[in-house]
Amino acid sequence: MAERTAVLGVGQTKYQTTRGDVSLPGLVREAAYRALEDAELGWDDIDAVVVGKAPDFFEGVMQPELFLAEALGAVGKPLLRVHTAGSVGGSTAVVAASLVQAGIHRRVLTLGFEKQSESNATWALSLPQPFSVSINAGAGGYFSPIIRQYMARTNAPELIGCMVAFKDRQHALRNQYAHLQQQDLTFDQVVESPMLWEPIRFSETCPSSDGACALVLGDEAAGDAASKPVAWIHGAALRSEANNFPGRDEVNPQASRDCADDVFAQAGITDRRAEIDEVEIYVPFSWYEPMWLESLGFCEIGDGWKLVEEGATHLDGGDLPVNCSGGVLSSNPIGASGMIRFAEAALQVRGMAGDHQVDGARKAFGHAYGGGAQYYAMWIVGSDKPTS
Amino acid sequence: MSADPSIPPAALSGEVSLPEKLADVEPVRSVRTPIRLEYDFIPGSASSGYLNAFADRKILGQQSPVDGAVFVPPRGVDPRHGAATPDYVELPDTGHVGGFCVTRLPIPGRDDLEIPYVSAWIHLDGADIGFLGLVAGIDTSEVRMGMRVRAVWKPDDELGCTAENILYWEPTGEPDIPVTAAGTNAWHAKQAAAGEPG
Amino acid sequence: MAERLRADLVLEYPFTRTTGPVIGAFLTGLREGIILGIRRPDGTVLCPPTEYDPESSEPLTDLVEVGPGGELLSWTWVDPPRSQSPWDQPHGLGLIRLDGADTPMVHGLLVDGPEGLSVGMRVTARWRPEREGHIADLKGFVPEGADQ
Amino acid sequence: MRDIAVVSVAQHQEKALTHTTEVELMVPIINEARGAVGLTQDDIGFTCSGSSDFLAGQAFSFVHTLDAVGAVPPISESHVEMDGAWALYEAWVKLQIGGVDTALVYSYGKSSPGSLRDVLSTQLDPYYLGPLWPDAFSMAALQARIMLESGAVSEQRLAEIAVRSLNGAAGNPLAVRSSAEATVESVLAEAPIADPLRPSDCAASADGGVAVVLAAGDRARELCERPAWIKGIDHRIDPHQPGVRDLTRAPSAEMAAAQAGASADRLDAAELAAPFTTQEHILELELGLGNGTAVNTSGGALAGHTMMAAGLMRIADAARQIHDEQADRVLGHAASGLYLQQNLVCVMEGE
Repeated sequence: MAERTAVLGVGQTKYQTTRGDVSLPGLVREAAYRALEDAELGWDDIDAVVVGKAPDFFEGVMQPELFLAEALGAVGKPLLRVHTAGSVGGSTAVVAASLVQAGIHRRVLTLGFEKQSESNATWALSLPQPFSVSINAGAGGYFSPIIRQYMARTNAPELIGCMVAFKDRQHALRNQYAHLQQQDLTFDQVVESPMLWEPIRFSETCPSSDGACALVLGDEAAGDAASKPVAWIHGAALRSEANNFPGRDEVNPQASRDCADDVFAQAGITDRRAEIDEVEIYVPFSWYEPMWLESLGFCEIGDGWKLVEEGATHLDGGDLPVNCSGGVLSSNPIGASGMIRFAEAALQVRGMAGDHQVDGARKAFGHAYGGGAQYYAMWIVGSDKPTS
Repeated sequence: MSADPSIPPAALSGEVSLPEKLADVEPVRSVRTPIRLEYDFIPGSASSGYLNAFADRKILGQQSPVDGAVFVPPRGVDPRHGAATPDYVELPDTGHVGGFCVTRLPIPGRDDLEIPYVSAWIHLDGADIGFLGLVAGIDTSEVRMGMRVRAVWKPDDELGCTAENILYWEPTGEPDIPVTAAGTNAWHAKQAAAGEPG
Repeated sequence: MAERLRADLVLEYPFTRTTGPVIGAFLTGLREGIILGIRRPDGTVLCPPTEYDPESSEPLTDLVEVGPGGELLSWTWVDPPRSQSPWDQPHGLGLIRLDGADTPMVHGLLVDGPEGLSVGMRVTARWRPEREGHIADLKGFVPEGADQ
Repeated sequence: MRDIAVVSVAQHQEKALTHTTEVELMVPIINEARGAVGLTQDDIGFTCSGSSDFLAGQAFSFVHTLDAVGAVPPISESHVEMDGAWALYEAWVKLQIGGVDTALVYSYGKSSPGSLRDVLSTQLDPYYLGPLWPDAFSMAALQARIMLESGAVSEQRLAEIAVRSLNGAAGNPLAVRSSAEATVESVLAEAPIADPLRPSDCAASADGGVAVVLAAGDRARELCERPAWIKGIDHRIDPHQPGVRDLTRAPSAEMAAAQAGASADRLDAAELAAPFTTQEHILELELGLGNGTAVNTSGGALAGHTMMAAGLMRIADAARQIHDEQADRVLGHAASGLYLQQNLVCVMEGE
């Protein structure tokens, strides 16, 4: 029987292209202190630290958590470093939660970060490989064929991706932490932005951001003792599958479906669309919103784009608001991006999401994926303590 | 309410105090710390066999010991089972286009590519997974899933132990294979044809 | 037997790191020819300075000048020099506790051979003439009184 | 706490894997570890691995190695950018929560394609230390001199540790440096490689991989004649900046050992992942290893240091001594970072 676990505090940095005012330690400490302040705790209250980030080549430091030990109050404590590709921020939160769920620690600080401005993500992701043909144009080149397949399968209208991108940029205007703050952006500008990887337009891609996100997790007693609302974890799961094998469904990978089934079962949720009040899914390219909505079982296969088209995923008036924070499309410090999804889900059910709060949100879904859409981390958080 | 990002956490609000000598000089805000690491790249056993064959204009795959599925390029393992794949099979240099991408961005180190270009998953005849290749010799708007293609090789005297021997893939002009049997659908179509569950 | 294949793989990138106020101040000091430490609440001084206390993790802000002389606490001899290092000649590497600091820093020792080094000896900073705000603005340390 | 045991181990190590990728290396090792207890991946409840992109010279290198596991259908899985000993810790935590009874843990490293002592410079603070590119041997030498000058250790003692490794490794086919004939005199006669360290003071770099199967409670008893029960496991970290450390100590090792209950009873054997004789000496003191404990009968990490796997290999070596009834209570240790910055201790017992 797992120990009930709660999110006691959330801390984020402002996401932007270059956080020129801080060092790497300064960046992570800003998020960590905000999370501690939110949880009304100090370093001494933390039993263990779990750090996640994407490839070390992004900052050119091998295992940077080692040199960050003092900065993160980890001296004399257990420190773990997770790396599961783009899903890492979510996986890190799941691993941190497991330390509490297993009854090993009472309070854990977990943090994801990336300071992409120190390097160049395209360089780090396309390191030269002798003997092979270099035609890898980054993540967009990889995901574009999959999006094309989705469009072919569902006959989705061509501008669905633009609708998602426009919606998330509108949402971002209500989140002061979001990187992209495009006050004057129009839908037509999204549609007219240059095609980079057909059918992906520039406006349908995520920015490259510096930033960090931290969570303080606590056991049931810590959750009960908190003076502010906490977010109780109702389910958490990880799944991985191989990258390239005969018959792999890249549009709707089985690992995604399995992970979702696991986490919804843990949370005792049967009607996913009706019972979840806010969804934070990892959407680095706009078309992944309808694709994930289907894969995650928020609608029937083939209907994801209809939710977008009818406005169901919009914060204003939608019954299933998606990425009210602006999502990955508006802020993308890769190693933190997954944790931001998990953190935003927690803020929603704590009623602390500010201008992008979904009224009365009681249950929210956090999601991250990585690699060739092969690594998944998901959690469900609720305002109320889970009964089982 | 989440904290205002423009206000630092209380603990970090203190200003740094500097010795007098530095009061009026322009502060350093960034530092360049280049990294250069040299590695001896070794392609491994399965890849070595594959790359060596390339010098003879041959494309080798490896066969799963479990169900005979053919992997190209071979990596020494059937990733579905974690099973070693010691047996090579020779594959033709013809196949079809699975998923593809029309890219309008330059790639670092590939100034030779004219934009836009098409990178596609090439599914060789007889192979059960695809690999990325360049499709050319056709207008980018004409490329489609299921289109039949063949390799265009470098001249014989320029061949080496490298996948770069294949310059690009061009249409054969044969009829397309149905989309339902193309790309990652090919495996299921093949299983269905063999009367086995996909 | 198939040909054994190999190739050179070089990973190279000019990382540019933003420094924040404390590391930035230290590097500014180096550019201006002075070395800074940072004072902890107990009055002891860390050099090189970190933004945070290594034990409590609480912020530190009080930068003070230290050195340029100090005591060599430990040394080794590096021959040949490492290819990416700022030194192109065999040199010492040392832990140097600068006057006014309570913790030692790692840096190069500019002597002709290991026989010129001993634990407890006094050393002093040597600067590069062209400085940009980098740890290697400090060329290294030489025995005090050495006329280099 | 649930009772969890190491029920199977498999490993391979050699000086340089010149014809094998990481995935090709791991396929037989993982299959051996699972197969020895009659399991396939379908029987595994959780999988966790440890590795480093920097060693591989490739971002997301662990994604490729997942193919060695056979992650179809999908698996519950995670990865740490750490030595595999910490992957074992994560798997142990997962098993503690319940719901799954078995776990596969693996890790691997190939240092031979690069210069490990220089690659490790990128592990240092990137503002003050990294740009000076002080190599790993030189950094260790600074510690060694402080230990020698302060009387924390003698050259004689360091040579004894080196000889213990060289002689022990003579009986270990996976060791990459061994000598049945080595003596204190022969080691002391070596010219320094990084004064005052001699070649035999520095671990011999190796390539390799290791896989371990964990099982809980009765499942462990079904799978293994004599499971190596994990009686305590803990890990801690010290500061990174060398100036703020007492370089003759590793407090995090002492804390981890205390938390893992290492001193609760006599230890028959201990396997330590120290990359230098100086650090092996520190560990013996911090872990409180006494005369009755056989230290590094395999030769330890000194006889073959596979970066990112050395710690999990030590745990595997220690567990095997329980499986083979050579010992009743053993300790496996893992370390990471400069000057034993981070330490993990795993205490195991037979029934």
